Parts: sequence; C-alpha cells; structure tokens
Amino acid sequence: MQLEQIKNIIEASLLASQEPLSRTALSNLFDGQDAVSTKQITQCLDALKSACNGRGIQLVEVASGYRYQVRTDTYPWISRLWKERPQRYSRALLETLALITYRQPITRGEIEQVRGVVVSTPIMRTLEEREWVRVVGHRDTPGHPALYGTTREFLDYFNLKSLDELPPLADIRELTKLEPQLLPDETSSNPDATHPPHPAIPTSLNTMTHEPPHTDSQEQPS
Amino acid sequence: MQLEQIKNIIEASLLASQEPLSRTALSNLFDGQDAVSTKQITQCLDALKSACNGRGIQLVEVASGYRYQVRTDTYPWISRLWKERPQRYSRALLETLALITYRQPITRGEIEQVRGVVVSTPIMRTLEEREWVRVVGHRDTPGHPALYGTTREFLDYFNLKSLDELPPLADIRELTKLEPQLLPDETSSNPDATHPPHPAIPTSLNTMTHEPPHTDSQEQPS
Amino acid sequence: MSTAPVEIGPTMPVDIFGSTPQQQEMPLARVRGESVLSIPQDLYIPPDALEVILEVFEGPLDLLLYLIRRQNLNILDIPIAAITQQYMKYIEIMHEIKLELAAEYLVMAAILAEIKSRLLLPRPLNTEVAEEDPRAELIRRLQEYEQFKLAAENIGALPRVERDTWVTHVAADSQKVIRLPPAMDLQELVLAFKDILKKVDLRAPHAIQRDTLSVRQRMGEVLKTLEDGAFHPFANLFTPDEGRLGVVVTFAAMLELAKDRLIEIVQERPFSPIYLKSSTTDGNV
Repeated sequence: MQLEQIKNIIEASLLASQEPLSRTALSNLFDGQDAVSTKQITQCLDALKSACNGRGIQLVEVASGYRYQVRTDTYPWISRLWKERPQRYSRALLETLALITYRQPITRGEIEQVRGVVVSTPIMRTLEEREWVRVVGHRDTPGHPALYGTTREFLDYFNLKSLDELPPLADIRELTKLEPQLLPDETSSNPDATHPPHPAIPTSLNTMTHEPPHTDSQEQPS
Repeated sequence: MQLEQIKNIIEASLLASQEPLSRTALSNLFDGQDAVSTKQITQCLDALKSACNGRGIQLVEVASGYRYQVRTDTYPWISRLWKERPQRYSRALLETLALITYRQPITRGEIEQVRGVVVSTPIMRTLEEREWVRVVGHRDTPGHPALYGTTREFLDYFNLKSLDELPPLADIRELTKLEPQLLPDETSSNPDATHPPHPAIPTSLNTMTHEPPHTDSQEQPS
Repeated sequence: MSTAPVEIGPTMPVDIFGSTPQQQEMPLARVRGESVLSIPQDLYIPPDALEVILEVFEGPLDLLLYLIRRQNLNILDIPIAAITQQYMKYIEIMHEIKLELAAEYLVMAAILAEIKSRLLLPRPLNTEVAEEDPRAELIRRLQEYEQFKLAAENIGALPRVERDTWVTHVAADSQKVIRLPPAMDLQELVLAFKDILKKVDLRAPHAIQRDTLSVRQRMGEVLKTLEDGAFHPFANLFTPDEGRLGVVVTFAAMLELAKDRLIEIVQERPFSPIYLKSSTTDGNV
C-alpha cells in the first residue's frame, strides 16, 4: 500500500474516532496483505502532525494514543458552537427571588403561600447555584423549615451596596410601570409636594435601566 | 481577519462539531469586529473542499449544513475501529420509509394500503427514534390519524441535501417492461402463459438464508 | 405445453430460492402435516430458516410480485389461475409449518380466488367494451407496490452514516456546553415583585398604620359590590382616584374578608387575572 494511502486512512481514522487511537489500534486497521510497518505508521503520524502547522487543529499524543484536537488559540471561536443562548428566567423564578429579596428571611412554604403555587425545586436550586440565595437559618416551627435570604453576590450582581438601596415596598406599590417621570431630573431633592416622595426609586431605577449591571457580555473572544 | 485564519477556524469548527454546520452557524462564529462576509465563507468552504482531494475525508453539504465525513472508499478501513456492525434496516422499514419519503405527508393507514400489510409499531418507533420521520400534522378525517413526514436528520443521515436529490420514483411503464431484461436467455422470456412452470418452493432454503434478497447488502470489509 | 421449470441463472440475485433441477423433483407441495418436520433436516435448513420465508416476503403483494417476476411474466397479463395456484401453495406451506400467517395473506388468497372465478365466467358479448379486466385493481396495486419496493432499495443503497461513512469528531478542550446563566436586571426583579403585590398583600405594617379610612368600612363596601354573587375582576374593585392609601385600604379590606371567608379570591392559574366573589351570597343565587 502506498504511504500516501496509509496516511489518508490514518488521518480519517483519527478524525472519525471519538477516542484517541494507539499505534496498535492504528496498525490493526491494516492487516493481512495490507499490513504496514511501525515505521510507516510513524512516518504517517509525523507527516500528519506537520500538516497541521498553521491550522486550527493539531495532532497530539495523549496517554491513550493520538488524537486530533482543536488548538487552544482557536478554541475561543469553536466554543461558540456549544454555547447555549442564555434564556430568560421564568416568571416563577423572578417572583420567588423577589419574595426572598423583600421578605427575607422567608421559608419556602411562605413563598408558596404568597404565590399560591408550589415553588419548584429547580428554581430554588438555580437561585442557590447562582449564589444569589442561601439558607440563612431555620424557622422554629414544626419541621424547622429553612429560611432563605439573599447573598453578597446578589447585591454585587445588581450593583447594590445594601438591600436598602432596593426600591422600597411602598413605592413599588405605586408603580404602574417604570415611567419616564421616574428619571433623574425629577430628583428626590426636589420632590413635588403633591406626590409622595420616592426617595430611592429615581436614582436606582435609573441605574437599573441604563446600566444593566453585568449582563454576560464578556464571553466573546476579542 | 485573514482569510487563512477564517478558513482555519471554519475547518476546526466543522471537524469538531457533532452536527453539520449551516452557513449561518459558521457566520455566527465570527461577529463584532471579526465579522466575515458570505463571500469569504464560500471561499473558505471551497478551499477546504479542494483541500480534501485525495484524502480520506471529504467536506460535504447535507440538509442541515456542511460536515466532514469519511470518504466511502476509505470507510472500509475506518469501520474496523468499531466492533459493532452498523444497524441493518429491514425491508419493511425501508419500504415504510420510502412511502413516507415519497408520499409525505402520509398516514399509517395509507402506508398499509400500498404495502398490503400492517405497519408494525416497532418500525414506526424506530423511524421516530432515529428522528428520520415525525408527525407533521393530522388528517382531518375520522380518528384524525397522524400524518408523517421526513426530517432533516433523515436527509443528513442519507447524505442528501434535499428530497430532490432522491432518485425519482420509477415510472410504472418502466416497471412493467422490467422483466424481459431479467433473464439472460431469450427463450425463457416467452413462457407458456396457461401452464406456467411451478416455481420451486423453498427447496433451497439455505441459499435463501445466505442471500437474503436485498436488505443492506453492503457489508463491512472482512 | 411446457412443464419444464424456468431456469433462472444462479447469478440472478432476484431468484432467492435459487432452484436447481434435482431439487425440483421434490415438490414441496406434497409436504404436509408431519412430513414437514423432516424437510428441514434433509435440506439442512437452519433452525430459523422457516421464519426467513416470511421475512423474505413483505406481505402478499410482495409474494405475488415474486411469483410473477420469477417466472418472467408480464405484470399486465398475470395468468391468474396459475399464480393463484402457486400463491395458495405458499400459503399452505406457511400454514403447515405454523408460521404466524398474517391475515393479509388470506385476504389476498380470497381476492385471487374471486378474480379467478370472474375470469372463468363467460363474458357477455354485447358488453365487451365496458367490461373491466377483473385483474385491473390487483395489477395497479402490484405496480404501485413495486414502485415503492424499488424506492426502498434506492434509499437502502444511499451512502449512509454509520455504514458507508462516518462523521468526524475532533476533540475540543472542553466540549461541554457552556451554559450561560440568563442575565437579569433589577428592573425585572422589581416588576416581578410589583406583580406579587398586585396578587397578594404582604401585609406591610407601615401601609396599614397610616390608614385614615376605616378598613371595616371598606370591607362593607367591597361586600356590597360583590353582592350580586358574580365574579368581579380584582382590579375593578380599586378606585385609583383615592390614591395610594385608598388602594391599600381596599386591599387590606379584601384580605380581611378573605380571612373571614366572606369572599373568595380566585385565580385560574398563575398570572391569570384574579377574581373576587362573595361567599355569603353564594347559596342564595
């Protein structure tokens, strides 16, 4: 068999295989009258290795054999293939988080009471995995249910120094939507007397709208 | 970005991706300041295609996009990597698949009418599990039977870009004229119609088992 | 009249039963009852060979097609009598060797018998033009079936993944999906909370402390509105003109009423509109 053909078969095998292939495995591709020598295999592997120069993949030897892999410097582009587009959080998650935020410490049962529906375990897990919420204690009632509260990471994520910076309850009640009148020029320093003052809202909402605190924008390779 | 680099990234992506990649998916690898034009993508794909000449792999376009795959003539060696033989598909399954392919959307009942036998549930399940066919709707007749159609995965699996690439259904006229060529010898093409010879009923069952009429006849290399 | 077997070359893959002259001396048609059991040994039939017969034929149409094609007969001019005879023979054997015979095979036997009998009937001379060949429908079905049989072969011959080719898999550093958590901004969170407040009161103490309007009085007004026993949209019970306190008081009143089970608060599913209804008038309506 021509060396060129051997090389082509080895290349295709390595590209097709999910696992690295050892020299033995490569030899076994050729048997009977096709049998190839170790030297031929080495020659082919060397040729294939150099053929990768300047490409996005490379042929490397790892513990269990040879494999093609994406070069580290190409990986940033390739990794976009596997990235899942971030989806929005569900309404249920938002409401659960909102309740934990404003009513902390709160038990799951209490959240369920307010929302009228069961709080799903995946939601709690997501909130905990994101480290926005954690168990801060247990209520001294039968069953000793866990009490949840928000975390430092939660405050960091939303660019808050403390929970006090959240729009207060009373003002939220008033909100019909986040309207332009809540924007900065109508500052708290000069509140209209006929309207109840919204001390925290204008500033914080402004921050919120214009500077959505970190969305996940850093993932792109430059 | 240099065309060479774009090409390298595209090559690595196609090699690493489990699924074929569409032109859009390829474009999406590059965005922001890296953005590439459709023309550049085409140029790269063409270059990569020619780069496969004489190698054991090739860059092909199937229904859902581009992918690298092992050349059919190289596959016999590659297939030695796998202990398991590829799954064979029964004639019943292929006939069912053919009916769904050429007559889609089609109900199970309609398939049965043509084939003259009941379509077995395992066959439909296999076709659906392999994602070759799926329910595309329901016929507005009593019982609202499901209508089946083929999928992109079906086209991908069978190396097709679109249904148009399938060989057209044989012309019925052609079919009726088929038989004269079946026999090598002219004399037998004129049998006595009133007393046709009795065919030997399975006298040679052993032949039969060794040569099942035509399921997947292409075997792996020994 | 020839009774000689049609020889089909051994190279013809179509002839799955690859007959040879000697073997034809032994007519399997005579094989019945117990004698069937001996056949497999004589012919070195593998244990599952008999099942193969059925697998070989994808139904009655396929079997018929086989009988026709193997004898090089024109599909448009099937000798029904002979074909029927042969078909029945296969059926018989399948039956004898207790192959589970699909009902369709028997149906086809009946169809063949019917066509045969119709062909035997003398045709009235005057209607010869209008009379349709009784075989027409069968021929049409055979042709259609053969069409798809060929189409299936074509599909089967297409180069396919796993059998004729393989898709490449090149390792990438970490091929697991990078699952980015969705982004969220505070505004969303606040709005979510506002929605909760709309649904249920959180009994914020400061809201009630300052009430200048009597919650009790408002409870009565709400009950009056609900007097008709119908469901009222939650939102309609508020009078925005009263301002914030008025709204809070109304809400507090509703909660008190609910606590006393004087009203029902209904929501069909999460986030759907909330309705209120008087419980007391329920029985009267």
